[in-house]
Amino acid sequence: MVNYRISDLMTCTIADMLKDGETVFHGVSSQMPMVAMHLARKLHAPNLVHLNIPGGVNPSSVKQSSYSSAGSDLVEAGESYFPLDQIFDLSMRGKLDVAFLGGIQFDINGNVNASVIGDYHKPKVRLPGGAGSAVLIPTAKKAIIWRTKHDPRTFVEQVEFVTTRGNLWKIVTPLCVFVFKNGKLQLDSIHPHTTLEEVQKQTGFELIYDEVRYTKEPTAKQLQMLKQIDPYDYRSVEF
Amino acid sequence: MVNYRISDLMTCTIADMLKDGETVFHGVSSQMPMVAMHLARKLHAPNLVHLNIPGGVNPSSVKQSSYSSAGSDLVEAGESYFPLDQIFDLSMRGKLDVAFLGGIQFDINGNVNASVIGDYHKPKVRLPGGAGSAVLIPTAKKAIIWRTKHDPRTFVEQVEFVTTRGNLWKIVTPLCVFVFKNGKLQLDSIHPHTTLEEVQKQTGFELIYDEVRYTKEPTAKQLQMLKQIDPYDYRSVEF
Amino acid sequence: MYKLQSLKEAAGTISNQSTVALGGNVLHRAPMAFVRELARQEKKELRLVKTAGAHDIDLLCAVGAVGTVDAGFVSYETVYGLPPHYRKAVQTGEVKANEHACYTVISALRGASANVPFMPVSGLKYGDLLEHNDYFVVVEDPFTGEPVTLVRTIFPDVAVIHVQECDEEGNAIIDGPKFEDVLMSRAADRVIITTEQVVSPFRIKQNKEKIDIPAFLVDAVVHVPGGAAPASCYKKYDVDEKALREFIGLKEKQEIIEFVRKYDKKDYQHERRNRTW
Amino acid sequence: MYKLQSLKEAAGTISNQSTVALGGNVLHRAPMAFVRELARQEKKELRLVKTAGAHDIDLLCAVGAVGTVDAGFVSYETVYGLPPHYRKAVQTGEVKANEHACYTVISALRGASANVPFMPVSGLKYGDLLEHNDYFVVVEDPFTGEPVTLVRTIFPDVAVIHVQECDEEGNAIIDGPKFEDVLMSRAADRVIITTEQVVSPFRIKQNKEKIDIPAFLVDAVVHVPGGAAPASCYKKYDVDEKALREFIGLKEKQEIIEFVRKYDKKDYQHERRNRTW
Repeated sequence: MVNYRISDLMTCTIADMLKDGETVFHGVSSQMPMVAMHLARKLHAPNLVHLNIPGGVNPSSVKQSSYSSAGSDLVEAGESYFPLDQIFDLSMRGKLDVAFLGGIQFDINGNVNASVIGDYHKPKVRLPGGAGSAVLIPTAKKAIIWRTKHDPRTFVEQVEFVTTRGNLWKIVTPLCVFVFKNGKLQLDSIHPHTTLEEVQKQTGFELIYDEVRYTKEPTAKQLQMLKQIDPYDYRSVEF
Repeated sequence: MVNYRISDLMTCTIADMLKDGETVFHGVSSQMPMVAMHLARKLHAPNLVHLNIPGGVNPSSVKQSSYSSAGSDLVEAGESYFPLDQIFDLSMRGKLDVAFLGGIQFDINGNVNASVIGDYHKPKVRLPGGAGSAVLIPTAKKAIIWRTKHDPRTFVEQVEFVTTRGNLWKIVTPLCVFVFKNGKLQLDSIHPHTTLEEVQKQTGFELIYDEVRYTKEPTAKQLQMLKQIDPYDYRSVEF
Repeated sequence: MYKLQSLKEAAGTISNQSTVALGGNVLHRAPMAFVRELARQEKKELRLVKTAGAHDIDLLCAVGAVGTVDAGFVSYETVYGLPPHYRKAVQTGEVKANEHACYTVISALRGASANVPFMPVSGLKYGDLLEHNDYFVVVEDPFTGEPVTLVRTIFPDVAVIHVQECDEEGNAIIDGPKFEDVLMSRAADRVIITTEQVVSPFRIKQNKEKIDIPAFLVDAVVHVPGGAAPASCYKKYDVDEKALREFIGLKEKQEIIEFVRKYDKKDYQHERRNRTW
Repeated sequence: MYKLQSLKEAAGTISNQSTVALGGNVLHRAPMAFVRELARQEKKELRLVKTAGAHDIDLLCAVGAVGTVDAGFVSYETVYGLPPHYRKAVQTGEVKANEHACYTVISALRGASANVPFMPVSGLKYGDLLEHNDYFVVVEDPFTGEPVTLVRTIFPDVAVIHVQECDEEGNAIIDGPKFEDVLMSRAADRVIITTEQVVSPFRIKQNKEKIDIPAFLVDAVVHVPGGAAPASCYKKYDVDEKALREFIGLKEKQEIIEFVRKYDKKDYQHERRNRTW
């Protein structure tokens, strides 16, 4: 039995979702998917195409990304330059396989809110905004959301504002993985350290599942590689 | 009295139309305006911005342009790179001062035909096409047309097909300069070597003019500079 | 043409209610010295345009210079947290937040660069952003009859872009990621460059293939080393963590003014526009 | 991923009636070896797309491979004269000429790169091109009520682009003017690169800032030194005047086939795809 933290588990779970040869994009404040993409490239998906906001295609290292996953280091370490505007175009053309996106509230119908709590024009809370979500979630073949918070205010019956919806595929949290299937957010797997009861307690809607599966634990190989590619533990920056 | 040819006169006449600081574009097969732009930059318009299809801004020399005014030499000799698609955008934004364009037929109402003789879909003669004319003549502040042929089939009462019309300003021919004013092509000046009768004979519509002015002859300084900047006489390539 | 201006002069050309496109992205290569000067000159009701803004938008909101923000994302990066002044200004109704999808800011600027009134956007299909914003509209494609979303063009009056190198005529080189800056230089009616270095004609000639913004598009060049700080500037300096954390903690407008004042000396160091190469 | 293919293989992937965007401009950096191979393989009813074409379009019209040409201008440059085969094909009704304003080809390709059904074009306001072509339409801007012209998007099935340097994975570098080639690589469903040189991973890494087309957009790389001849290729060779003048004088289809055959040896020199760096 290997020793790992939630951030390691989430990172490896995300990496496992990525296939060789896929074009994959992450945005700003996205250290965990950035590390996961790099992990996938180092292990099972060497031809994965890593795209990011500053435009460095397949950066050879993400070690210098400290506080930022939108910094110049990704271009400096990249093999070529393909910036944000063109990544959006790529997704519009149906050629972006996976997009990693955030959000603040998610509901059982797969709606995402990253915009406001309260009225849009006079909000109680102005959130940062959906960034590219509103065009990427409908157009990327698979949108993956990761969220380091899992509580009943995050996973709700109905979001207060629909920033977007679309090709949502998976949501990875510290407690579980949701899969969006047949128009509903369903439980895909729960993490080994938790229980169905705890996930239900922290989720604002009735969980949907056929059977309870546990998320695969990180392998020793993955954990070892993580140490190597992310020595400063950027993957845990949101914890 | 200086010694010069029609091509020298036309080139200098064109150069004199250009003002310092203007953004000016020429296309393919446009050696004469290319040389004229360079002449203007060398003499009275040092801040004229010379734009061209390959994208070389302000090429320091046009000596290598031999058969082409769309060749890489213009980029190699250029001070920066600003290619065709962006030049079009610039004109759309109203920031292109002068565009040099061709055409095969012109009529008294300022219409230009560079497309077909006969039916558009089953033409008697398929012409090369208007290239950028159809968007540049309406949007450049001043469109200048040069034509080395002046006969009744070129200057007609009514063109067979209207490729475009718009901000046509001047047309320079081996016989005269037309100016487009109050919706009509009017005689601006006739070249010193010709007569009103000859111009009328070679023009397919009744000439409009208040008084008959003669085109200014090239100065000795202009002719000297022409020899220097265009030693292989590309300005005469259409003659 | 010699286009060097002082920071004061260049910012002085921005009138209230101008639409200002800000270069850079989140904490990277934001034109902060210029932004601070806009704050010092007490501009009002600016319309700010950026795909993803952070300290720049937050600071201008803090001093009450902003009327509208058109952006896809306004926040600091992970470790620095949320933009308190922007949030407050939007929540009190002082600032109108036009939320975009980042790409729709790009599309709206592409519209300006081609001088068309709108741009079609294929990805924006679902959700309340379409419902609540009058700059999005769904029409019928006249060629196929299918629905297509249009975003209304944003025509910036001015783009303010911070670069590493620029010559006195305005030929500007951006090292590292260019973000939306090149597009902004084509979309805006006027372009103001702030630059770490004013380089010689010889040096710019040696590097002409790297010129991102040709001189003839540029109206003013301002020499401000450190002009992106406390944001990062590739090859020059990284984010100033201390300054950012301090700023985020500030509450009162007077504190903000003090924060800006601390940059006066640095921002004005080349105010006399002396030639430096 | 290793993407080297032989010329025959790569051209073999083009089916009849494909929409093919051709790189280069007039007599410069046209993908002539590939064009000749399309002729050899007797493709039919291709739809060719280019702002300004010359020998490439003329040759394919000469062998009866073309159904439609979407271009702003089709002609050789001044000293070489008009394209006889294109003209004849259009005048007999064999080829449909969709005349564009060069810029509207660019707009139509921009539409494809963003996957939208049309693009607004502000400059196209007057004349018979608007009347006679169903790919232009004037609609009302929903935001202002003003008329605006739209051009229907052209979605190329494939872009064929000749470059000076490319690695085995498809990272391509265009020396000198890029014309519409970069845009075409983003607009087309597939991208085929023909290249003067196949360069090593080391060399491409040393020049990564000059990469115009990143590998992941590229489907096939074909090694054809002289692949633009008789058009020019910057830093490699100039226009082959003799060949062009000869071609323009040809009348019979059999003469054209002979003309193409003379290039067989050169075009096929790397048919075995041996690694050359």
